[in-house]
Amino acid sequence: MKELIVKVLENAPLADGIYKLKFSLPEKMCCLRCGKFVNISVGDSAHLLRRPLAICEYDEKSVTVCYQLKGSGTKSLSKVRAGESLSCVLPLGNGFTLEENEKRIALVGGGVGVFPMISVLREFENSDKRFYSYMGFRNRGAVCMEETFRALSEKSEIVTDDGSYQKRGNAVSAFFDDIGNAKPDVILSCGPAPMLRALKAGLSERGLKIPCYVSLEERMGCGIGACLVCVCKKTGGAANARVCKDGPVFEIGEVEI
Amino acid sequence: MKELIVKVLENAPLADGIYKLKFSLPEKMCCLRCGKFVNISVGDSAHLLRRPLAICEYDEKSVTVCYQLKGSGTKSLSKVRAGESLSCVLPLGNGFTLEENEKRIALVGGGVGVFPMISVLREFENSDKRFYSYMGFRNRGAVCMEETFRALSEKSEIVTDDGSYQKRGNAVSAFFDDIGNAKPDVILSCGPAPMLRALKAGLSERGLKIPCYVSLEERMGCGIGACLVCVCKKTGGAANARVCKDGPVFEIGEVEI
Amino acid sequence: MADLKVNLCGVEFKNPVIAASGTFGFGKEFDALYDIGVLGGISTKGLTLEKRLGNAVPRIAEGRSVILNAVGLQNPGLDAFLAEDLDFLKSKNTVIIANVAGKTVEDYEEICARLDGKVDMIELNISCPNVKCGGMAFGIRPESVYTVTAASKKNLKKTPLIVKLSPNVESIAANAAAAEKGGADCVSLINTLTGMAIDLERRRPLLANNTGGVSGAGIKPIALRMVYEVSKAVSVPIIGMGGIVSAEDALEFIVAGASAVQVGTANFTDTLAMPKIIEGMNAWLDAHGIAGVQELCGTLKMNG
Amino acid sequence: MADLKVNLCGVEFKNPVIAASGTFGFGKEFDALYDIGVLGGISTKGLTLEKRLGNAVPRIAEGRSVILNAVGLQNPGLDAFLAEDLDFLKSKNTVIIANVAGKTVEDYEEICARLDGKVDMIELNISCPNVKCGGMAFGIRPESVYTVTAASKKNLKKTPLIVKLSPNVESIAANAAAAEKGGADCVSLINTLTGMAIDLERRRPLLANNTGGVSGAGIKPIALRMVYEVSKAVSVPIIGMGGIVSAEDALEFIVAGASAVQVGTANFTDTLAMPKIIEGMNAWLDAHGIAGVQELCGTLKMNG
Ligand SMILES: Cc1cc2nc3c(=O)[nH]c(=O)nc-3n(C[C@H](O)[C@H](O)[C@H](O)COP(=O)(O)OP(=O)(O)OC[C@H]3O[C@@H](n4cnc5c(N)ncnc54)[C@H](O)[C@@H]3O)c2cc1C
Ligand SMILES: Cc1cc2nc3c(=O)[nH]c(=O)nc-3n(C[C@H](O)[C@H](O)[C@H](O)COP(=O)(O)OP(=O)(O)OC[C@H]3O[C@@H](n4cnc5c(N)ncnc54)[C@H](O)[C@@H]3O)c2cc1C
Ligand SMILES: Cc1cc2nc3c(=O)[nH]c(=O)nc-3n(C[C@H](O)[C@H](O)[C@H](O)COP(=O)(O)O)c2cc1C
Ligand SMILES: Cc1cc2nc3c(=O)[nH]c(=O)nc-3n(C[C@H](O)[C@H](O)[C@H](O)COP(=O)(O)O)c2cc1C
Ligand code: FES
Ligand code: FES
Repeated sequence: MKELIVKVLENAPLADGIYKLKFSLPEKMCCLRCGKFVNISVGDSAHLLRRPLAICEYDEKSVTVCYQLKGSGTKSLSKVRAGESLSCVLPLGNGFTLEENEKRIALVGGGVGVFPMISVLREFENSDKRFYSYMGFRNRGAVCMEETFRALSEKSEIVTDDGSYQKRGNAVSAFFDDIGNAKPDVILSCGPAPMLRALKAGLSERGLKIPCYVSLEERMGCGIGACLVCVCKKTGGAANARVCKDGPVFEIGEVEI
Repeated sequence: MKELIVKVLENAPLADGIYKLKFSLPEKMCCLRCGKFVNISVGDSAHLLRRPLAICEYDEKSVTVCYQLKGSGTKSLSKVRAGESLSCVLPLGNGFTLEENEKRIALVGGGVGVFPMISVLREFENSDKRFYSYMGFRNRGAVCMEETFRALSEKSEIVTDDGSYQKRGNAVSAFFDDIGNAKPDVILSCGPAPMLRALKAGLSERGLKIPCYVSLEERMGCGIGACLVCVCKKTGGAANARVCKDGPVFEIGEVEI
Repeated sequence: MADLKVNLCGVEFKNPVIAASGTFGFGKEFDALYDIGVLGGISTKGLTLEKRLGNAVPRIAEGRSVILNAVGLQNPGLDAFLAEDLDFLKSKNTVIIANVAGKTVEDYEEICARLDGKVDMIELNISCPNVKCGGMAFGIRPESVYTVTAASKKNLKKTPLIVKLSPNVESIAANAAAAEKGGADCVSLINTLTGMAIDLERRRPLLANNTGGVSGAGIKPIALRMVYEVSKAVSVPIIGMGGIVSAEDALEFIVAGASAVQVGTANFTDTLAMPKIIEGMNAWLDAHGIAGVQELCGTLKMNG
Repeated sequence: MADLKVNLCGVEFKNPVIAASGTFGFGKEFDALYDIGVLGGISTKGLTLEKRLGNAVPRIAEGRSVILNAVGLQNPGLDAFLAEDLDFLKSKNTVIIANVAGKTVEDYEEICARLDGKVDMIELNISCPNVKCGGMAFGIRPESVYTVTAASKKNLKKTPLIVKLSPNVESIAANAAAAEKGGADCVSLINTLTGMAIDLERRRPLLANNTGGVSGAGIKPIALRMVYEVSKAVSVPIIGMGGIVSAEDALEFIVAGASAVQVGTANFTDTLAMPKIIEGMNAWLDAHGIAGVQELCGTLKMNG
């Protein structure tokens, strides 16, 4: 984990309100892994806080993140041009891990939660893992990375909240509808809290004991575990866990969502 | 006078610690004149104040200003790249005017004060005015626009504080040494307050009554005459004048420098 | 088009956006950039009985997303204002608020008496931190806020009184309550926070006056908290200000309890700040299907 | 290489740069980025007798060049700190300052008694605005500042006492004097200003705690003025903080009267902020031919 000055290679729209940012690494970086994230400056000194963004794709010399334009920071980030530099602390968080015996993997992603799912597919591209991907988007305009999901998944379903593209619905219902076919050994998921809550409820309603890991979002300060700004409650509420340091990936039963 | 979003055409070093910024005007601009100035944003939202910079050169479609890197604002301005936009209020201030019968003009410029002097030379390029230019710089590295001064002046002298280029000395002494030759009908000057004080003292010591106009610098807020931040004292101290609105050009006897 | 009209103490504003005292002069200069008649109102440069030359320069310094000013109430004096500046403002279709300051309670009494009925509202500046001998002292403790308010109100038969509160206090809510008790028809807040900028090379303050008033976007969270706090302490209407740059900022102040807002420093950064804020408020209200801006006033719900 | 050493109440600091409480935890995390032994000192996360889970999330919001936080003193409690965190800090060659907070005077007494002799200095947080039932109340009036300082000092036979002052007061100089009278060996200022950030769409405060502490570059001018003001009111040494980002910022606080500085929010923006500040101070002092940083302390000259 290091703070680096990175150079922007690409920073362009990918879908409605979604930008793809690719930046080069000034030096070889160890421990880059799927499900980890970066904490990046937004190119405007009035924003004191970095924005946490999931590693979507990476190689020796570069990292790609995809971000939705929401507030003033991501708006400012979208104006940064190729060739400019940003300050980035990476890689952060624990990331997703897959056991040797976990061969059939269900990926359930919603909204910006689809991007860390891409990083999992990339990492196990030539492995013996078989992925069943269920990705939910707001509408047709927001859909992105569809080809990558299809290319790297045994089976890939895209759903939209308003039904303007392929099936109407959300990623969790699409997953449960197809669970008989997917028969996953493990479930990896990322998306807004309501979606993760639906996944948790769905599993317990069906009495399913499949190991399930979720990547959470919380507002951050330091991003490296020191300031206790980004906590979530551990199940039972007797202790807190830091999303940035103890997470962002948690076993679904471990934390209150 | 208008607030415009202008596009940066050029923004590159001109001399040691001096940048030349040329920007395009989105529409035809009336009343651009030598000695006026622009109030321009610096491309970083943490700087709430615009920077006042003298119009150095202008045409129908563009304006050029030259600025010294001093504090954080000009530093931020120097990082703005061609193609980016800035917000600019222009043209501001009264500017220099020359009477019909003022044929021989002495230009006395010091430091960044040389840039408005260029605007005078440009404006009267093909006129019957004859210019005697005396320009002072910190050192050889800071010297710029020498060719323009030589090309557009009857006579042009460059002096440096440390003598590292041409004559050692300052613009005011160079001017007074040559006043017998220049025999100016009017003197136009811009530079740091100490230099303008020396000019005023020099004129009164020699009992000279030559009309002399100086362009002052003061820290500004609105830049358009409303907030009374940028005042200087009128001679006698009974009233204030606004450098941005009543100036920046004043008859040398009119204000306390 | 949403309804932006707001009525403060019987005075009708076409919209809640008012130019903050000291950043807009008496309107002439900005009128060269846009018709200032579009504004809800204008609070004039702080007026004193006698003409004042104000502090030495430099009178302004910059921080990160804030500025400091120490103009020192330079103004033409009440008579010159009445003779030379008021008519221009009257020719514009906008609410005229005379911001006034004094060194003694008697000053405030006299200036109010002489302005009564000549302007739409009077805003007492009891907190401008620049003037050594007056201003600041009144705005600190509730007792002196009460005294100067009551003395001023006594001389105001026709013109509603706004008391402008300083943030450099223990409890701005207690001061607001004291102003209300003293007869204030309205309170406006916040005036500037007191700060210092240092020239490290010369080891001297950058402002000739040493300290100055801090304003601008960086202090918005402090101003917003204070407007909310005051809205829970008084029932008179509130004019909120402090770092407002965008329509969203203005609407946040209204949600926190303000009926109208003032915009000051943002006019330096963007000369068209206020017209854009008015337009932006309209667009936001339409997009959210809200008919009138006053429906938002004080609708902030607390968490937990 | 200039001499950056500073001695506060007998405690030797290798340089005047200290990590501000609450932004640096107990040092482990930042030590993964650089050897925190380079720092002059570290002020721990605010410690309370019992373990605390702190406030609900969101605990942080952003303004322009400022942030708001409402962590609510989540900390492992005194015992866990002594058992699990102190040793790591001791393994690092840096001054250990335990920041402590309590709900009652008795809390402060007990926590000081139990920490006496175990850390290099103790910093009383009497102004952290998050905790509803304690903290904030002590830091408002001089009388309560005096009471809590005297009670704490009574139990400190070996460890020097720093009292950390709140800026949300009428006169921070009066509070500093009260702390000095109560036996404080040193004062540190400023803690956070109280502010609010609003989510306009939900019409609710962004922070779950509704209000939070404002910090970061935007509030530097206010902190700087307060350090200068306090330097004229007390003779005990001052630790200055509030918006320090660069070496120049730190040196400005020292010129204004601080003997040492703390850096908090800047660690979020730039994880290497403090090492850069230390380097920058060295370079500035060498460039200006100044042998030791303490020569600058309190050398600010007023204008006019
Ligand atoms: C571990 C992690 C990974 C993430 N990965 C992605 C990603 O790959 N793509 C993507 O589009 N978004 C991602 N997010 C969410 C992203 O961080 C926020 O959308 C972004 O910070 C919003 O910033 P803003 O400037 O648009 O919003 P503003 O409202 O201006 O932000 C104000 C503050 O709130 C924080 N904030 C606001 N919303 C969120 C949020 N949902 N989560 C965390 N912090 C927030 C900002 O970081 C900033 O500190 C991730 C969040 C976390 C915690
Ligand atoms: C009418 C006029 C014309 C000018 N023309 C030129 C020019 O052509 N080229 C050039 O290099 N400089 C010129 N200057 C000076 C230029 O405005 C300052 O050098 C510049 O504003 C410094 O900003 P900064 O960000 O570097 O300094 P900072 O210290 O970061 O500035 C802080 C604040 O002080 C103001 N400020 C600082 N120094 C000055 C100064 N000397 N005069 C006015 N404001 C100042 C800044 O504008 C800003 O508001 C002119 C000034 C005036 C008033
Ligand atoms: C240059 C300047 C001059 C000011 N003069 C006055 C004044 O004369 N009287 C007054 O009550 N407030 C004065 N103020 C304070 C503003 O009216 C306003 O209360 C404050 O700046 C906060 O609003 P803002 O952040 O939008 O600027 C002045 C502010 C500035 C920046
Ligand atoms: C996230 C966060 C947590 C903080 N926690 C504490 C605390 O526990 N105790 C305390 O006295 N101050 C606390 N503070 C205040 C800082 O120590 C410091 O006084 C303040 O932030 C101003 O300095 P800065 O602008 O450099 O951050 C905290 C600040 C932040 C940003
Ligand atoms: S953001 Fe600081 S601990 Fe997670
Ligand atoms: S800068 Fe506002 S009057 Fe000149």
